[in-house]
Amino acid sequence: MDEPQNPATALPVEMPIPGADEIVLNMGPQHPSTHGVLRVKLKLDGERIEASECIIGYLHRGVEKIAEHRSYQQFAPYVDRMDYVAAVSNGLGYCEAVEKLLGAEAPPRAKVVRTILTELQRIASHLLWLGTHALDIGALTPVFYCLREREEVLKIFEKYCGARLTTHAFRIGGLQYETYDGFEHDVKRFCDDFEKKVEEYEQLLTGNRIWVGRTKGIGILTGEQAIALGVTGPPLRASGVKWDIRKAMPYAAYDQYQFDIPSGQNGDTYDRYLVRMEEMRQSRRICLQAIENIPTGPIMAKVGKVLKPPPGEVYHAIEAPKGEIGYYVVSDGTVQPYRVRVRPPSFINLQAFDTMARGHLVADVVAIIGTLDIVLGEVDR
Amino acid sequence: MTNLILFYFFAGLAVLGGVLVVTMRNAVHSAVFLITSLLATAGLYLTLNAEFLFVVQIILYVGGIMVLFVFVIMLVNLDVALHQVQFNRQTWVAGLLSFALLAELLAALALARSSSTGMQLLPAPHVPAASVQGNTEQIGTLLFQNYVIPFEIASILLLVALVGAVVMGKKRI
Amino acid sequence: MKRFKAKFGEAVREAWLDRKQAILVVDAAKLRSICQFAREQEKFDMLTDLTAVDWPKREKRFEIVLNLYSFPKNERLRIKTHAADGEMVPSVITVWPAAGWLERECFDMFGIRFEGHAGLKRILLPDEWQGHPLRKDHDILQQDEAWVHENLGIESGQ
Amino acid sequence: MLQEAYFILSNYIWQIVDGLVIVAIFPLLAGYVVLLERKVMADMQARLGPMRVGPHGLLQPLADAVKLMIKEDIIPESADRAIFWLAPVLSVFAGMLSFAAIPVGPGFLIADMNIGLLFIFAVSSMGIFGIVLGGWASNSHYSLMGALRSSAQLVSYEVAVGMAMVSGLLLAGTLSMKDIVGYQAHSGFWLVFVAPVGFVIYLVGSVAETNRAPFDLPEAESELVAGYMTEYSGFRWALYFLAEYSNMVVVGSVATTLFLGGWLRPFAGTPAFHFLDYAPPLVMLGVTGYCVYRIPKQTGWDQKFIMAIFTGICFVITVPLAAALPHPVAGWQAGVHGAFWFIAKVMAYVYVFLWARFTFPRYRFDQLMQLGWHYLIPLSIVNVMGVATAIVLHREAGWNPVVSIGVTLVVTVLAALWLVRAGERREQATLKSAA
Repeated sequence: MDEPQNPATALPVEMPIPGADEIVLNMGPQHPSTHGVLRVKLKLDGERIEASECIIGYLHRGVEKIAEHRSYQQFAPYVDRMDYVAAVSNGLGYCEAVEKLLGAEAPPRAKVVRTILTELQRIASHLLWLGTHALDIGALTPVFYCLREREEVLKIFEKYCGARLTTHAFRIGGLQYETYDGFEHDVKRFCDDFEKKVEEYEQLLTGNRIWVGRTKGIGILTGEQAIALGVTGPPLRASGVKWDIRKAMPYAAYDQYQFDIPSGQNGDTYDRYLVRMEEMRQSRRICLQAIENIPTGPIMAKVGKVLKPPPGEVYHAIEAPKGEIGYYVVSDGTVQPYRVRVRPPSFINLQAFDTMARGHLVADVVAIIGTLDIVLGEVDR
Repeated sequence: MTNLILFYFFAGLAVLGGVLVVTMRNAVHSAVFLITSLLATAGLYLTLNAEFLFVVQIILYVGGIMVLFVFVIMLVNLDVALHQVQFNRQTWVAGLLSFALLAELLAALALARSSSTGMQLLPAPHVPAASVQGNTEQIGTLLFQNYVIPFEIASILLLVALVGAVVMGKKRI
Repeated sequence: MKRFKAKFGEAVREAWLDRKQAILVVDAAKLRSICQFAREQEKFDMLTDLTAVDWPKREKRFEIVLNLYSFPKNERLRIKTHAADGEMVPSVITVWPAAGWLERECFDMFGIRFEGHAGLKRILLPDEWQGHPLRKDHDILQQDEAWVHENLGIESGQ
Repeated sequence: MLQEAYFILSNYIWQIVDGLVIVAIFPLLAGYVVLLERKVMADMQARLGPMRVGPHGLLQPLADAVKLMIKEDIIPESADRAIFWLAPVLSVFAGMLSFAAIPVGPGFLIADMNIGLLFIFAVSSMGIFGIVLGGWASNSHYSLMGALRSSAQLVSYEVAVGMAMVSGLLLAGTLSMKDIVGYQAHSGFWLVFVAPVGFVIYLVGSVAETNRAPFDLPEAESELVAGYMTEYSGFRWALYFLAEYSNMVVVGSVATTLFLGGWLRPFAGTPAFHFLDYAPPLVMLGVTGYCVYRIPKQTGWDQKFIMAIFTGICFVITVPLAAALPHPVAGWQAGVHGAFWFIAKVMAYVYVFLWARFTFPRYRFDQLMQLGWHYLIPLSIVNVMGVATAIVLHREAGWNPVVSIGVTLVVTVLAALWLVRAGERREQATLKSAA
């Protein structure tokens, strides 16, 4: 593989006193389109970006430190608060990592329900991304349509476990709750409606000349660059690398279902948009297949009330909506994990920002931040 | 009477604006007073019933040229200008020149006063002010029929200057 | 794994499988060349994660953990190395640019210095912050009170 | 001296009263345009919009106004105080002054200038200074960039807008707003049917001139926070807002006068359509009836009371419209009906603005400039030449007017298509070189 053009892209940029036609612009931490408290320092020549530096950490809460002072079960709700728009996916990753550490496995029924909920979460997360991304680029209307459908997903979560956002839906070893009456019906109705809704979003944006003009050729990331920078999830797939952990290293019940991995060619913002739109369709497809046939049986494996995994370590990763979320858990044989390391997809994807933004205009910064789909809760942990 | 008051008002405003343009330290403030001065001049045109000139003065000078002026001034680093010496020390030369200008103006005025004798440096307009209606058309006729060749030559000259400025100003393509 | 052993001999201290995961423990001095080998010959083209674990009782307290992934082989590999407090670890940023922020985070949380990383400064905590919170001897309630007092104007963040 | 003053007063008393009325009423009207915008936006986005203050949010503009007035007045420490103060005033001044020349109805106009259209054009071009100076005086990077964008954008689009207006003016042969409408009444055709390309250019250019989406780059909230308004708050901010909405109404009025027949009823010259004269009172009566129908549905006596007041207002408007019916083409009756049609057309024009805002994403700055310089300005020049040719063909060579207009229109459209093709080719080339 080629050496990436600029191996030091992720390094902080030296920002000397600006010259006559250069200014240093501070975007954030309070800025309408940095999606939270991200601060981006831009060195500009007119409106063209010469260099950029992301300054993060405003939301740092020390999740990894907290993990060392909680028992395995007690820590599970904390992971929901990292990527708070995709809490279910975070929880799935953590539960499966600890299960792997214990040598246990969730029963088939739990696995299928987990798959359904995780895919619904992926749709919800992508919807929120689409809405805010469109809003950043100046389309005011899609965000309301997206939130309308996201509401349906959150309603299903609320009916299932009582919480909408930070759900803590799964337990180590399986599920806490049996599905409620009408769960299948709700999911099926949502999936049936959702087909038309995606069409609606696409009508608003996909062919729109302004939208295409604003996203095509913006923030290009080649496949080599993406891999070298560790970028995962839709941005990686949009760069032409057809890789998805759900296919490559199946977890939960993904090996039982048919679905495609969408991928792009140019690795620009428009391709990332198309990839995510297609992913929503594929998630719907998985949900429809899964809902047809949920196996009966227990929902919880026998793991005991007090979890004392044997000493050792495990790295387990799943495909979260934003990319690969990995948990590296080290056990020393006690009830508390010795070390929990989260591999946050947003954090590592954000690292590619500088590579993507150079040479573009200030207006493109918001498009690029939007297309990376970062959640600062996860970047800063 | 009304016209007189308006004339002195606008004239005073124009002169005041002009003086402030050169005395202000801040370039943007100078620009604002230049705009004031230009607007006052436009007002003078209005008192002469030259509506078209009034509007063109505003569109071209205020709306067009001054916007570009301000645009450029904003890009320049003002802090440097604020610490520079504003006036140079050639008081003698300046005094001499302004005295010469004053003398010239006075002479012109005096000659104009005595225009009734037949020696006219500045012939007074013979059109009664109130009867000027639709002078837009008059200007159009003058420019595009009587003076069409000078007008076109001036246009081409401006075009050449424009192209030249673009070529010279272009850093990269 | 055997190929690693064959190529680097003594530098690969241990190698074992834990719950189907390949783990290599290598000598810190040879880390960069082993990583280079892993990326170029063994096609582990993505650095998924780089982190550390603190074992205060060991002779070399920090364990630096690199999680690699190979797209062609669809395989994961974990490379570990050890470092004592204050000891320099070679940076792998020239092998995988992705290491840039991850090493900064490691430095921020553990105080591990990476040799060859040009912009090694704190990433999540403020630049002037004292202390490295993920060390085991750093209490969960402990904070840099001087910094909090000076910059936030309050006595304590708790 | 006293006599002179009396002479001025007696001569200009109506203009002064008219001016005062407009200054007093206009901010309220602008507030209701904001309400309209929020309601239209809500309707397009599957939600309700303001519903709390008054029935259906009818008192929302008043509440907003009060809120903005009593907000803390902040001037940033490093701002240029004098200019920071002056800039929003200048913006509003320019917006309001334009109203002097706008003929709302046959009798309803403050000043009938023989350079009316140019006057509006000149005054609104002065409004740029409010934005540029405000952005500079704030002493903030976002404001400055907003101001820079704004001045570049306005200067660029002014050319296209001016050329588009010229295409209408060539036909009407006058600059007086009143006479332009008179020409359309006389010829029996609104100018939009004679110079459609000019109208389209004016529509696009006027959206850009008023800084509305998708050309709202000077205040693009996702990029520049609020552009030139970033540091403004409270009443000063409200002034900017007022200026923006008054500019919207002004460009709507100009378009209505120049291209859409001003105060004329649709098919004003055709006797078969005289029944349309009954439309204004009937429409207003319908609105009144709907309000009556809504009264009992309001919760609480206070809401019912406010709804009733609005019903009353609608009814009060209905009465003169109905009373004017016997002679809707002469005297004050014509004024009332004319005002109805004029306002209806302006609102339709403004609705297009809102529609575009909630449908399109925002242009990027270089794309905006490209649209202006590569497409609109060349097209507007071709259009002016086309219209001039059509006039010559008809008036000098004696061609059939429909044929001469048709021929030049075809040529203009072909030129437009060629421009688009060339633009696409250029885009492909840049994409290729980027990849």
